[in-house]
Amino acid sequence: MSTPLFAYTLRLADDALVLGHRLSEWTSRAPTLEEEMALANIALDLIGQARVLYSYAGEVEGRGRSEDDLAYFRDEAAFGNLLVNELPNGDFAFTVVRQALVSAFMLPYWTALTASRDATLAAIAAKAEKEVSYHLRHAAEWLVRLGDGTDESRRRSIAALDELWPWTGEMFEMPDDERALAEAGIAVDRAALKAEWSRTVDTILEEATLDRPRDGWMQTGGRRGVHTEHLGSMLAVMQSLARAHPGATW
Amino acid sequence: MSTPLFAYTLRLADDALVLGHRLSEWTSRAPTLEEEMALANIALDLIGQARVLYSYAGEVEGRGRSEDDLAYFRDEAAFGNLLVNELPNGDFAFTVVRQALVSAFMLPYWTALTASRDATLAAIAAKAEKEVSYHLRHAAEWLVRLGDGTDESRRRSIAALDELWPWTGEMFEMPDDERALAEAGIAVDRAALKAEWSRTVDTILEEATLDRPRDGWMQTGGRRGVHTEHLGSMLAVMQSLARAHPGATW
Amino acid sequence: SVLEARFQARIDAEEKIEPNDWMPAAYRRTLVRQISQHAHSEIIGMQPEGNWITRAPSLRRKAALLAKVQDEGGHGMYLYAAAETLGVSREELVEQLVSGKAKYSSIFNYPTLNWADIGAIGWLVDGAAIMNQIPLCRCSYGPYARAMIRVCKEESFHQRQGYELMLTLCRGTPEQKAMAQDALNRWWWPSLMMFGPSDTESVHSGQTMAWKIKRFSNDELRQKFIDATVPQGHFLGLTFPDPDLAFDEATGHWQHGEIDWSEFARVVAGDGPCNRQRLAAKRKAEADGAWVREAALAHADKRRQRQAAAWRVAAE
Amino acid sequence: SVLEARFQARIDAEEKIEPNDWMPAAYRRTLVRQISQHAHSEIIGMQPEGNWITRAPSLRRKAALLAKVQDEGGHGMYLYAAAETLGVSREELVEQLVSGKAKYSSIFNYPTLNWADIGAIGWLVDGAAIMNQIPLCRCSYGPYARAMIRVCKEESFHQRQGYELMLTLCRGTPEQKAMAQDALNRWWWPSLMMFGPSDTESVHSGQTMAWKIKRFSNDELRQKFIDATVPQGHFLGLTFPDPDLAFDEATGHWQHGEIDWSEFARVVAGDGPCNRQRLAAKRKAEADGAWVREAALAHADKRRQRQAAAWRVAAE
Repeated sequence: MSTPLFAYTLRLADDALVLGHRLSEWTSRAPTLEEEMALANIALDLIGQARVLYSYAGEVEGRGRSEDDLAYFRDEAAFGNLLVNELPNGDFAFTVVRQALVSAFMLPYWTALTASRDATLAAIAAKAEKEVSYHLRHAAEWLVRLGDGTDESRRRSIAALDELWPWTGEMFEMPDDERALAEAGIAVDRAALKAEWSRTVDTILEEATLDRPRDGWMQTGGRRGVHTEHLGSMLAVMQSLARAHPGATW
Repeated sequence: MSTPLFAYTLRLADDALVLGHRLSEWTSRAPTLEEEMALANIALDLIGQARVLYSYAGEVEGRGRSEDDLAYFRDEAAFGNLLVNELPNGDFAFTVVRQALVSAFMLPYWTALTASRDATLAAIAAKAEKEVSYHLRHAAEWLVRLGDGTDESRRRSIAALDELWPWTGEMFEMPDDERALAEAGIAVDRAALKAEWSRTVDTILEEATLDRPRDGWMQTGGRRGVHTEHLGSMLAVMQSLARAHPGATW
Repeated sequence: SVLEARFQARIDAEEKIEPNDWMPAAYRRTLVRQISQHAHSEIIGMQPEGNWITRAPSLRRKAALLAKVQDEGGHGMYLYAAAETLGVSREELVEQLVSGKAKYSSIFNYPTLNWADIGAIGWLVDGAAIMNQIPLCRCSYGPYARAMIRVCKEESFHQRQGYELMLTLCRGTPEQKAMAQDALNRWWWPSLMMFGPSDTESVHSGQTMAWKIKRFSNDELRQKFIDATVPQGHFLGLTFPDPDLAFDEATGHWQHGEIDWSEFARVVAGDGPCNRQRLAAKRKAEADGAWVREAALAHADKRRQRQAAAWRVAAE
Repeated sequence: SVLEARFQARIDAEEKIEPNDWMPAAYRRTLVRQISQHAHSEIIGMQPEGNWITRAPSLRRKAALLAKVQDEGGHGMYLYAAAETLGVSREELVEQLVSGKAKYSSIFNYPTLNWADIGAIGWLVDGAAIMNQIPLCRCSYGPYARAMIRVCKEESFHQRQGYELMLTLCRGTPEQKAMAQDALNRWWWPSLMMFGPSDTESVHSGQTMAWKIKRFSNDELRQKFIDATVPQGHFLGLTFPDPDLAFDEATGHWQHGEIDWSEFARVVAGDGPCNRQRLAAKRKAEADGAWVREAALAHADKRRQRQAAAWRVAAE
């Protein structure tokens, strides 16, 4: 029933849905058939995570909102996802670099959350942990191929890394209402995962023969509902049909 | 009050809105600042035409629907616009060629409609005629520049012309409910404008040193609400905000 | 020839032909054409359905649609692999698709215009595909038959899912039911065309029947499909866009009106609503992905060289 | 120097300086920088507003927004033309923008996130711009002053239109009013920053005041803006995101809380929410349009050559 738990669960769900939706946009556009399948797999995992998280959020809220009410009938400003997840896909290098950077954070995150005192979140985390461990491996393998591939793939990887880096800082921010949850053993301290994330990223970049960008100013806002201009356009499309028929069952 | 008149006016309005919307998508993307202004001008003319036509359609229907009800709260299948108007903008050559081909038809169309027995339509036509005469001149000038410009602009113009040609036949189709209106002196016989359109297009293409594509099978469906996959995505975005707040005043 | 006679005898005995077995060149050619055409259809078929993934109206449907489209990619993979056992590479086959030389099922040259089209494709298009494909599970060429067993299992799941989607719409709001009717109106005739020309017109049938690649005629399969589908449509409360559709008590079959074969021929020849769009999208995906495929090759190459160098060092 | 003294005397006498008049190099440089920065702001400013043209919730608003963005393009044109009178070409100026060398108003590095942002930009951003620009209508450089007269007239129309949009939302549904409040929350502080650093920090002010390019200090203009805007916001029923905002009976001015100048400096330096996005979009438009501009030049050239040839023939 607690509002922080609702808000927290919703943020986890938004993270998963928004990135899953972006990946689903690759459908019939991927560079190989095998990668078509892999991207769909990752997207399906994320949409699946979003579904159980939204359902649980609706339960926690106790006002009878379903997973679809939460996904389709909230406005942009009510979404609490990371900004990095909502950025348009860009080229394949951008998609791969983002997936690697985000998965390198989500893997230890879910691992830590398996120890949550909230049994539902712990169970969701246990399943997600396995899934994200594949996402990370897959993205890392590609990043190594692209970084240590041709001149063009290297150039594109560097550009993507440079473009994405300022969006990574937000992953480690703790929204105020999450601190108490973390102290109560329900949520996870995001900032505490920075070192592990850094090591993982460094390892991948080293194998990919790519330099780690320097930390500079970091973008922020998603957790407070202050997004990029991209989320609005994405939700306009995503929610269009559901909103055109309020109350309908699909 | 007549349903054919309603349907007819609505089709004219849909033609104008859909093409106007496409042109408005060029905002801050045009190749020069001057062209930015020109494309916005044409878009504004078309959106203006759509507004008076929707208002009049609402009046004719007599059920109290406003211009915005008709523009924002009808589904794709209720739109009766020409398919050519809904195709994505493509590159600047595609936009220019489409504007030239469509304007070359709309100019004699509006001219003929100024003689409509329906005084409102005649008045709308008189204003639109002046506007479209500028649209045609502007697009024709560009097409000449592109056709007789560089190798690249020529190649792109030929590709656009080839791509667009199968969508031109629909302009001359007379929906069944329009025949009676035309015979009553209210609407215009579209097929009768083919010769003039052909001459105009030939003149422009000659000056642009471009060959006229051969007539082949022609796409059709827009008048019956059977569109391309592009209209749905366009309307999803266009109608998103209005539909998210049904009943609101803006 | 003796080889040919022995080959035909094996076919007649319902033995499976395997990749390393001797086979007539025409048999091989026919199979390559049919299997690759089938693979291409799965790949191009991802586009019309993919068109609605970003707009699916519930998360459950979004996931199901994405999974379905992914299955189609998987079918494409098995089928390309089956074709490769006949000595062509996937690259060659994709090149034939992209260049427009190879065909794919003409049904995918029609657009998906409303959400019910996703249901209609599952119900009708996958339904028709299954009718065509179930006999292929017993096809004389082993790898193709085995691929089809896997494909058919998934397709029949898709078909049920599509029908369930239609049912939900037909029991929903009037607008939803109207979508379902609109979708049926647009997909019915093209679905019937999926079985190919009428038996009186069909070119390849005789030999492929003898080779047991094909086991039923186009018209037989079409009739099976109609007989299975019409009652389903009536159960949905929908009307088929065929005023001549009538149940023939004598034969126990549904009779249908005349199919517009000129439309079929035209769309096959390239003049359908979406032919250019589908091919252009595929070409763009191939072109946009070229640098990625090159990078993967280049990296694999570097890796091999580094490994070889390491071995040399170790050997010294 | 004598020239300089004569120049300053003309300025002091409120005479206008015209393109062919002598002027100090620093005066020219300052003007080029200021006018082009202003022109670039108009051009980049088209992006955040353009973001909502395709989603405007009524046709009237769609047309108004498109017309407004078009006006901004027009302002960009007048201003580039005014800068060109000082001996730089538009191409050079655009190149400076695209390369990141030239600045534009930092306010456009904030995103437009809901429809009320379109109202807030008109009300606050154009409102602040007008405060800055009205004195520029009397600027010592003639072409700039005349351009600003035209710009100001249109801007004040935009400002009224923006306020009216906010008013409609504030009188609308609770969701609409929440949009308006959200927009005010996000745009208020950046609008105050538009007047530039506090007078105690401002670098260029002294000389530009003497040259009558600038006539009021940053803080004076900011105070004018606040005094005009706060009552308007209260009339809308909105709350300003500044707990220290208070009316000072003694001075008759609204006192505001401290402005976060570190944010201002950071965004000016390139680290705002949309700096990269805005520049990337502009670069893409320039790159995508290059072939069009080349074609136009090539065609004009061909035309000239044909005409010249025709004249030669006529002359023979």
